[in-house]
Amino acid sequence: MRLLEYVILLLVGAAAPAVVLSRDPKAQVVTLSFYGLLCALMFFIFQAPDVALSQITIGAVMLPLLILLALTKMRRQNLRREREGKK
Amino acid sequence: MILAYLPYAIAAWIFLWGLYGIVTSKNLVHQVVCLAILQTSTYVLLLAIGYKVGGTAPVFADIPVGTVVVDPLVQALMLTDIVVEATVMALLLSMVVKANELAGTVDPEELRFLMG
Amino acid sequence: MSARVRTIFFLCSAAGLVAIFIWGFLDLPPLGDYRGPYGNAVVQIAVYERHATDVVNAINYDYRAFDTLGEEFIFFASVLGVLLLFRPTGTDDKGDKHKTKLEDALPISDALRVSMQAMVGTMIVFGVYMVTHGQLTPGGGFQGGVILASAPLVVYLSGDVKTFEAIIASPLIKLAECGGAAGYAAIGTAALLFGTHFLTNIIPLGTTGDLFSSGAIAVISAVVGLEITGGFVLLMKTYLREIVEERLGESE
Amino acid sequence: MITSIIPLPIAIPLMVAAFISLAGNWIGRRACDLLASATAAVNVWITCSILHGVWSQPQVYWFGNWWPRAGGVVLGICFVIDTFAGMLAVLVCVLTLAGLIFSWKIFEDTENHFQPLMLIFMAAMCGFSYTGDLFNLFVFFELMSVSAFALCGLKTLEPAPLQGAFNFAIVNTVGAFMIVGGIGLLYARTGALNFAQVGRSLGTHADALVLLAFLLIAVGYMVKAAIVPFHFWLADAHAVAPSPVCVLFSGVMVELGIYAVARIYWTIFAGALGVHTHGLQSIFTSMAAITAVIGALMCFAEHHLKRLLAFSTIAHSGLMLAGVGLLTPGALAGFLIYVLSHGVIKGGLFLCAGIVLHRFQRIGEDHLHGCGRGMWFTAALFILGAWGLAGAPPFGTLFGEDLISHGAKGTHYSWLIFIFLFAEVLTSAAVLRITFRIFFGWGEPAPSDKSSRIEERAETEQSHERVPAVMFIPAAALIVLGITITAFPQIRSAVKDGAHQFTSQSAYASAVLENVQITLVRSSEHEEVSSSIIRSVIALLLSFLLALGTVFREQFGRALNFTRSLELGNAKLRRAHSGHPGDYVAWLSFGTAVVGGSLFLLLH
Repeated sequence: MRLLEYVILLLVGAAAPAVVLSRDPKAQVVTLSFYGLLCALMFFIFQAPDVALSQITIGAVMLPLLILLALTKMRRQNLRREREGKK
Repeated sequence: MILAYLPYAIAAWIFLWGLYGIVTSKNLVHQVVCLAILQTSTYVLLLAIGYKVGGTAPVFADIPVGTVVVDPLVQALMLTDIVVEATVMALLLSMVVKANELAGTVDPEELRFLMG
Repeated sequence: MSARVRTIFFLCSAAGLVAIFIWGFLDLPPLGDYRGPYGNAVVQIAVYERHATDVVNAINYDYRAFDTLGEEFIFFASVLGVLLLFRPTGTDDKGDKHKTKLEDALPISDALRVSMQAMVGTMIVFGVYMVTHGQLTPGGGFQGGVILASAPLVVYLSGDVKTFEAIIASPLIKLAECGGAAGYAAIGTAALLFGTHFLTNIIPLGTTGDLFSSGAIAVISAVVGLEITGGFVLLMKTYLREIVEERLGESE
Repeated sequence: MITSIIPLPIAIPLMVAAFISLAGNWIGRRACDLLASATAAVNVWITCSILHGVWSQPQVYWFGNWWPRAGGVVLGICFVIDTFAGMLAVLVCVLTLAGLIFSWKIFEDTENHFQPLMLIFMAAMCGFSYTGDLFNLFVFFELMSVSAFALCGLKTLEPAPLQGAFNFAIVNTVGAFMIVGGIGLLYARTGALNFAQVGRSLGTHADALVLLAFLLIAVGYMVKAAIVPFHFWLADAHAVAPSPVCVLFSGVMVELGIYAVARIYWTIFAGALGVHTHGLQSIFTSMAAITAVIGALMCFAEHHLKRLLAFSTIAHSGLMLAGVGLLTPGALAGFLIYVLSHGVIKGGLFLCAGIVLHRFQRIGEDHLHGCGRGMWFTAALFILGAWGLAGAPPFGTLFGEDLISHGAKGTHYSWLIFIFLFAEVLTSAAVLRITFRIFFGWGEPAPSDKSSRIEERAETEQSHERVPAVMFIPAAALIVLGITITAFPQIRSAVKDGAHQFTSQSAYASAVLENVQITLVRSSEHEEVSSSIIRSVIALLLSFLLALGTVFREQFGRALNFTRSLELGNAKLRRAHSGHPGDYVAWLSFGTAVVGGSLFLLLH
């Protein structure tokens, strides 16, 4: 049991730099979502089911979704700007 | 025994990586995500502080009162923290989107409207 | 500062921070050695005093309910902020084009559509379960609210745009958000009318383990669920609306 | 006083905010304005009655009726209201009321989101002043921050406000996470969140963990307080936020950051760090001095009206940090008096800047040269404001600064007095300079300046011929309040008594945990301000001379060339304020490392 705690801590510790270092926001959404799941798993292992549920809904789903929506929106803005620039 | 300090070291580690990400970021969206990473360091810290060896989750639906459980307070604090995170991120992202609409860039190097 | 100078500057400061952190953290109790009186006291008495089996929610919605009031308004203020930032500027034409474009946007297979629609039902049941069972099992207004709020999104993804539009255009969403937020503050104030302190649990506590137990905890969990559901749907609506407008602009 | 009114300053604005947000479109803009202003007015009244109730006896209010258990274990959250907290809450409500009334004539397109955010902001700041719980303080801090971020990015037609709001949000959120970390560390040690309980169980033993917790929490709140080098966000946020919002930012939000440091120190850490008073004093006063000097230099170098006022706030926040950092009751009393009078004066000045913006659609000193001829009343307000910033009679700032200087002399930090003089002369001269150029049209136009071209899209559609009364009256009322404060010596004596009780950790703890009545120590200090009056008159004279010298430097030739370099500022210093959030966070980590390093070196 204790081994599991250390393993998940190390995994979270290893995943954090991975998210930070994925410089492309689109790739980052994927790593962030994965990181969110890892965090939720960590909360489960450390006996915090309430927090884990919040983390799954927020950290692994809502936040990446919001980022995706924001990115889509920005891509469209840029496309439109380019087209207007050409006119 | 040094392993017992691992969670604190991980918390500091994540904190510094988050700061590093914010400082070196070339994209505001990336910066916001790094802020989210920075925040998870506080989760790790709080989680480790409230943990008890052999404790179970502080829900007495199936277990009798008096069983050894982990500290519920830090979990309540973390719940608040998660809500705060989600809301601040939503607000920051909308600022980024709006800035992109008006300035056409999300690179902080190019967003230089406020200087001196 | 140039990017390189900034990184070096930061790394030097970070070295200092590392030293300070190591120094300070060595005085922490080792993992698993929680001593403090708060947690030990509250797990002994919360079930007796509050008739709630989930002590985390007993803290969140009763002992420290005032914090959660603040937290709900942080969420409320943030949704207001997003609405403010994305408020329509100038004139924009909305109308029937809207719907067709939404439908064009998502060509997906029928099998996926049906399975997604089935998922919506499950999500709603699960969300409502969570909102109403916060005092008993893990979960509560916040977690349930987020799940409920993602149900309309699944409706949208399943291609049932009419239903989605009906949901997000409904004034009930705004009502749920504002009513939930104001309701929380009103529950607190109601206690004042009964001559006791703000946010005191004045509702009968019921039997431990029952659905209608632990008094105000269940009620607060429900209003929080309302607010969170409404707030997140509003957030998504705001984001999606602009995407649709962008798309319209593109086709013209 | 009936104790049940204590939660109302938080509950009522929150409920009204939710109502306006829901029904705003049905009841219309005017009704929303009236409702919001009426709520703020009601809040002024309630906070005044609370202040009246705690005048002689601090009140403790337990939410959810959760009184402390036997053995001093606290499960609930409490408000502990003393004269300090009570007065700050009144200031919050007065400034919000002024801001809301001022905003009647502007923001035609905000879809009624503006008023609810202002009300939430007000409720958050009231709760922040009143609370007696570590995590609750953080919750109100975040509530305050989130509504402030949203209000800051209100003008969404141009990119600068969004960048300012983004920088503000990033830096402050990093600070907030440091606070959570610090709270976690304290909780690990003491297993409590209540100020009194945490302070009592920390006892008198300070090890590295306590120091680290103090460092993280203090730095987190100092970010809000805009202490150098955590101050970068402030100028950006103020330059772009709407004027009525700036009133709250500068008038009270920044000061609440310093108040939180003081509160945390005196209720939690005073016992543990008490033996290291000298080390702490030198750290705090050096930060205060650096903040005051850099703020003043940058203030004089700015030509964007609101940015100029923002840097003046940074300079004065250094002065206020000195009041707290000298760690004596006398200086602490000076801090509060200074906050109260500075808050209304600075608020009034920001409203005046808003009036200028409303009239001319421009905010850069170089564009506005001579534009304001004939606006004598607004010019008079500017001059009075500068007068107040110099700490000259009859403004309340005189008494605040006198007490702080007195404390500095008593603790062998007399050199601080010259720093104060420097900061006051420069900030006051900067305000006088813009008055002379804009309203009198004296001298040459100001050198054109890149930062003054931050194109302020006006808060209204087109420029106006007249200043509406709802804009002028709040501005004038605030400045006049800065004078009226001095007419009530009771306020000053209450603050002095309150400061003695504020700094007594054991009295606070037994009041909260054992419900023991605190007996106020009547301080017998006599007011002896004549030396300060002389100094403040000198400061005022110097600032007039400096302002005149800057404006008329062409006529006087080479002797006044130094004013040009003062006015242009130090290029390196100005470039450091780069508007890049990465830079700001790098400075934040640098500052934390330096403050932390000196804490550990001096205290171990």
